[in-house]
Amino acid sequence: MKQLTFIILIVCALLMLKAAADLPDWADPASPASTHLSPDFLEQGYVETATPNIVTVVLADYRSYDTMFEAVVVFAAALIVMVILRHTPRKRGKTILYRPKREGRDTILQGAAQLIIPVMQIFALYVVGHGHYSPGGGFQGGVIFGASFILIALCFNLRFAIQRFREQGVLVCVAGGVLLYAAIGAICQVMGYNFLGYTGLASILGASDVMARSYGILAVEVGVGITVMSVMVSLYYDLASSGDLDEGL
Amino acid sequence: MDELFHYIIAKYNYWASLVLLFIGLYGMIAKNNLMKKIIGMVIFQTAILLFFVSIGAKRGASVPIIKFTADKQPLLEATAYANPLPHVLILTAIVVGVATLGVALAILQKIQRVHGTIEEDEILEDQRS
Amino acid sequence: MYSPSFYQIAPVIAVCASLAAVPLIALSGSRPNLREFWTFLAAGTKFAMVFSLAGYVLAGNVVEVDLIRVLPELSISFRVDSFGIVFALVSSFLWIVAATYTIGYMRGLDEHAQTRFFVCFALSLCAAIGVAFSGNLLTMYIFYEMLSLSTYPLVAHHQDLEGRAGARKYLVFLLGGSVGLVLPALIILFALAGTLDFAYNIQSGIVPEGTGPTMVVILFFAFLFGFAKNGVMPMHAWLPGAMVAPTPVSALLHAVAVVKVGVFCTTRVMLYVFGIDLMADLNLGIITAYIVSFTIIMASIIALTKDNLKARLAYSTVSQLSYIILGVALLAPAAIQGGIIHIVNHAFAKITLFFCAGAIYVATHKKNISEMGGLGRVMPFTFGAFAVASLSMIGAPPVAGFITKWYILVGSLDAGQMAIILVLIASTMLNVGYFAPITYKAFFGKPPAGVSYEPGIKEAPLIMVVPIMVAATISVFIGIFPGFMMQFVQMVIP
Amino acid sequence: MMDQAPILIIIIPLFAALFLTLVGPLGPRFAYGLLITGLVGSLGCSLLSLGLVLDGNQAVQYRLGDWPPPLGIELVIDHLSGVVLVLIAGCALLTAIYSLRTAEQDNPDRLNHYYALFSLLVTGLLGMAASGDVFNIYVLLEISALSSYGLLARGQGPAYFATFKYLIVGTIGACFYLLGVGYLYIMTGSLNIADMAAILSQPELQESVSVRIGFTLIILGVWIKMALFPLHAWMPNAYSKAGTTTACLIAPLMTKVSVYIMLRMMFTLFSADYVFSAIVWSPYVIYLASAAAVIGMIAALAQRDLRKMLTFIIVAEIGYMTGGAWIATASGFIGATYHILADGLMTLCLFMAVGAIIYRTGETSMAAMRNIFQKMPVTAVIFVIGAASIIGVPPTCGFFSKWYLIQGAAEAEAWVFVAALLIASLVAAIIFFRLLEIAFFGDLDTTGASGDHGHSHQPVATLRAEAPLSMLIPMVITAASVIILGLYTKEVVNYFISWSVPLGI
Repeated sequence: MKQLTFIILIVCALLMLKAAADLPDWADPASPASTHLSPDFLEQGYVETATPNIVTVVLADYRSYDTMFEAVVVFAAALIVMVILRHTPRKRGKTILYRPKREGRDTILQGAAQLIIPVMQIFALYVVGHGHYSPGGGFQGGVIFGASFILIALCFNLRFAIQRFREQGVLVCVAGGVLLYAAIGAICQVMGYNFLGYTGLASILGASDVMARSYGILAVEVGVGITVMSVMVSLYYDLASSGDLDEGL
Repeated sequence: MDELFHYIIAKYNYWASLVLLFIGLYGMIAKNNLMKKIIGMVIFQTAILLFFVSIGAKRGASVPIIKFTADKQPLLEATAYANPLPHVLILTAIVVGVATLGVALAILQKIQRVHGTIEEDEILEDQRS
Repeated sequence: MYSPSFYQIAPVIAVCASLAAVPLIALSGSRPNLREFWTFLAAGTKFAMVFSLAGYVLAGNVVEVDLIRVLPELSISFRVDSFGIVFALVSSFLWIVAATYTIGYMRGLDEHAQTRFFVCFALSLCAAIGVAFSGNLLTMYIFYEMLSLSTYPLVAHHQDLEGRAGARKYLVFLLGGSVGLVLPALIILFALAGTLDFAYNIQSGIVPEGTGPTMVVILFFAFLFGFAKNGVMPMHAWLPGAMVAPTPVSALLHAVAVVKVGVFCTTRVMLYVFGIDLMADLNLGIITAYIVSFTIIMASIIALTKDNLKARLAYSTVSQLSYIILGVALLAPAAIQGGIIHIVNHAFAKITLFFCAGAIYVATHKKNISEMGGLGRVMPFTFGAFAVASLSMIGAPPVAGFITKWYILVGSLDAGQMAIILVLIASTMLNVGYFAPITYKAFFGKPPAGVSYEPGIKEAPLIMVVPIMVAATISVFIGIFPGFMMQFVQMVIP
Repeated sequence: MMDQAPILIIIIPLFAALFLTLVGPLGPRFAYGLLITGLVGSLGCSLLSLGLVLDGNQAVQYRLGDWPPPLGIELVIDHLSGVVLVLIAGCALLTAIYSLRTAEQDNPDRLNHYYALFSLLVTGLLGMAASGDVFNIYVLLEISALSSYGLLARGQGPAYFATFKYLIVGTIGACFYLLGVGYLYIMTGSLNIADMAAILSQPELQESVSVRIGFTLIILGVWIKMALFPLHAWMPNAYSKAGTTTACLIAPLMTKVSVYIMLRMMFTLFSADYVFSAIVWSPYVIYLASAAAVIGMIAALAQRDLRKMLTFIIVAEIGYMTGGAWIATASGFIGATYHILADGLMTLCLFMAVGAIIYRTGETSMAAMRNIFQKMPVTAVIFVIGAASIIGVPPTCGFFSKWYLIQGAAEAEAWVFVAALLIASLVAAIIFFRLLEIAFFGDLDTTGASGDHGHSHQPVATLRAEAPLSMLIPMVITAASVIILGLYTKEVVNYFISWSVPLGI
């Protein structure tokens, strides 16, 4: 069976590789992908949104509908993991220990963490905010922020981390980020534009259409950041403790 | 010979990602250990990400962040920047991959709890009994 | 005479009367008398409607009603013409007779699930009239399927192993035929012709000119064997299997609804879809005639070997049904008339025979012919009627069956088919062979050894004997005065 | 406000899902009400959009973020997608109403999270049907897939392993789709369906091997997602172990939406001309579809578990639709499209009826059907209607879809497919009559097989235990719509489906 699979896959691979002759060369400036839509993005993007990072522009404005669902995907993942792992009633006294219980403090580890974590969190905020001008944005910043909580859990223990950021709070953040995103879209609708048409924010913010788009991008990036951050935390909580939210990795 | 050379060198991005793709697919189909299946899945997804992201490359272009000339005027020339669209798509696909991975791991933990193993044949045996 | 708008609505009422009675019957399950009242009300309404339509049709009119257009080019529609009215008259009249008898039978045996029984009975009559009045093949097909499904619980009525096996066989043959053969033929015909409405005369048909002969032949045989209710061998096997049902069901199946619907559909398709001209061109008629001749002879021979009265009657049905198709397949005007009038003749005669079998069973719990010696002296009315009906089957004057034989004989002479005449003679001999001994033994024979009738045995209840006598009398009446039914039949021939 | 209706179809259930996550403390009834409200809103908006489409008799486009289509994402609602949207929203609403008892039974805790996933799944399906962008379809495909993993994993013990397999296979399917989109993007540089279709019609791309590979990968991915034989192995296990509500929601809708995506890809993104002339393997799909229809039905015949049987029937029905789409005639296309609607309704009808029976009897095998006519007469009648539609008994909608499919196959002279359809119908008849026999008469040993005259057995005294009203109402509506759809076939075909019959077939 394994051999059969192997042979079939080899054959498929060879077929597809043979067909690769038809594809444009790597980094060919004349390829359709580089000539059809991307010039429009690159040439109009800055003019229309006052945001130099075109990836951010495409992500959070031209294709922001996709990005909203991206946030929904991570939201769904957190929800599903919670639903799968958390729904069994906890069995008392059967806490699985994944590592030996330690007495006392890991001074070096925890001291270092105490130093690093604030820096990480500030850097995460910077990455979210500076996504307009440099690589970065809600996803990247959110992941870094989430990582800071995971670091707490790793260096202290899971209980300690949960005390800092309770499950209910995580859940509110998970849904709240997406809600922020979708709400901005809906506000644009209320203002008479289409869903996620950030121009609709112009009259609220008292800014020009172009700047309104820029602010709109920032707002949804913040929403994405909140969701991604809390989803990272939530996934870690559930997976590390197998859903017990008690003692974990 | 020259043509073949061109075929391999100029399109190496497709070669690389397709080889990875099929390695991942093989892992997903043929491996007995469910964790290895998940690893195969991740390789498989990553291969597709590579495939996509390689489309964005453009000779002589830099990252798609608008540069400014000395007099603070934006440099709006499409040939100067790489294609931003694949980056955006890949960001989405990465997120989807992470979400799938998370769910898969959660289910795997449950399987381990219910069946006491994550080897496929042992689980099937467990189900039969 | 009523206004034309009445005649637009009458076919719908005729079809739906029994359908409307279904919830009423179902709801009054706990009060048998009320339940039976609904049955009679529906039956009376139905017959009244059909009868009033009969007069209208006799005046040369054809009623057409478009009910609902389900597909862009196809609708569910009714058309009441002389051919349909013959069948509708018979089945709606016999429902009244059968309902009376059924009440006696069911109460006499204290059967279970009587409400379900009457509900399905009503449904199947709705379907039968629907088939008679349908204006195109789609409508006919829908009602045909409805009949198959609504009679299924009737066949499986006893719910024992035998009953279920019979019902299963019944469904497999009927659904297999209709879904497996008729439905694709229907759709292919629709793809070819663009319509499924029946032609207005029996000459032309609706198959478009230029259709390949192979296709026509395939379609024709798909219809002939697909309408498995017509009992043409080898699709007849369900019929003896369905014998396990209670006798009123057998009577309904064999005389009124099911097999007649099968035969009616077959002949309708032969005459109004393919048309005489096309069938004659491709020699389809004569091929069919030989196929059904084989059925006639084979079924009669099998009937000879059966001791169970109902089984013998079942094979007799298989044989008699093929007479109808034989008549039509000969394509000569006289034979077609003979075939169609046999729908009526056979209905009355066969229902009498089954009623008699039921009456015997209710009175004595006897099923086998060998146990019935001397029983005629105890039950003279029942066996008298039985004798009359078997004369009709045999085709002896003055009973109705004679009319059929006469017309088909004339028709086969017209068509120049000497072989068919031989078939008719042989089949008549066989008919005598399996019917005469029953009557003879009943009146002049002695009870077989080891069987003694309990002293209490007497004639079946009055509510059963009256329908038997009515049906037998009508059989004789049609034999002496064939004019009433024949005038409809003659209208079929242009 | 009218022009916002297309997006509201998708956004309303999304908001419902988000709020549902947070309303745990307010109790299950509140969550139930919120879900129903969201789905009613969604259904209303989809009806409104369908009205807009019918008004202008042309597709309604909705630009997200006000960006013009090839740059931004657009929603396109035409006659076909409008009807599919109404079907999805309607079925989801009926299932939601139905779920009052069963969802609580299956999810004693965290009901609101369950409902949130429910709502997310519906969002994904609606979004897929309305989207006019290939990549957006992928994202929504993943949303619906992820939420279905979550919902399915809430079944009993073995559900985890079945769900895991489904996850692996589903990911392969989605990734194939994504890879195919990648190929097409390389060759066209666009992601908008209409724009890509225009570019793909250029002669040099019609010849391109890469475009063919892209098409093949997309179709392969969709086939895996919709469980076309022989890629169906994941489905029966995953669906049959799910909770009642989950099965009612996922089984009728997921596969149908995948079929819809297949039609979209074949005829909107590419063209009938391209699919049937440039793709070398397209003539063989008929055989695959025929095999799916026959083997699916026969496998269903072999099952003793009611829901497993139904899922194998779905495998067969997928064969019908695939065959209808690939026989390259207008009637076949109409049949396949009409069957999306018909099959959605009739499988929903059956799953609901079976769910109610399981809810009352606690059994999942065929034995649960014993004496159902006495115990749950209404449910039994609804089951019969659904079964009749699967068999193809007129005037249920199943008959008319089969009618069109056979007509299309006869026109294309695809006799193998005609035979497969007929055999499948006959096998379906056997399946259901075997069940109805048990339902009508009970098992032999319970009624006493002795005696040859029926009067000796009295029916076993069975308590009447009809399904609760919250289950009965949606079931009755579904069963009624199975028949109404059948009776109004002409209208459905004329007003909705005939508009989307692709050119060139």
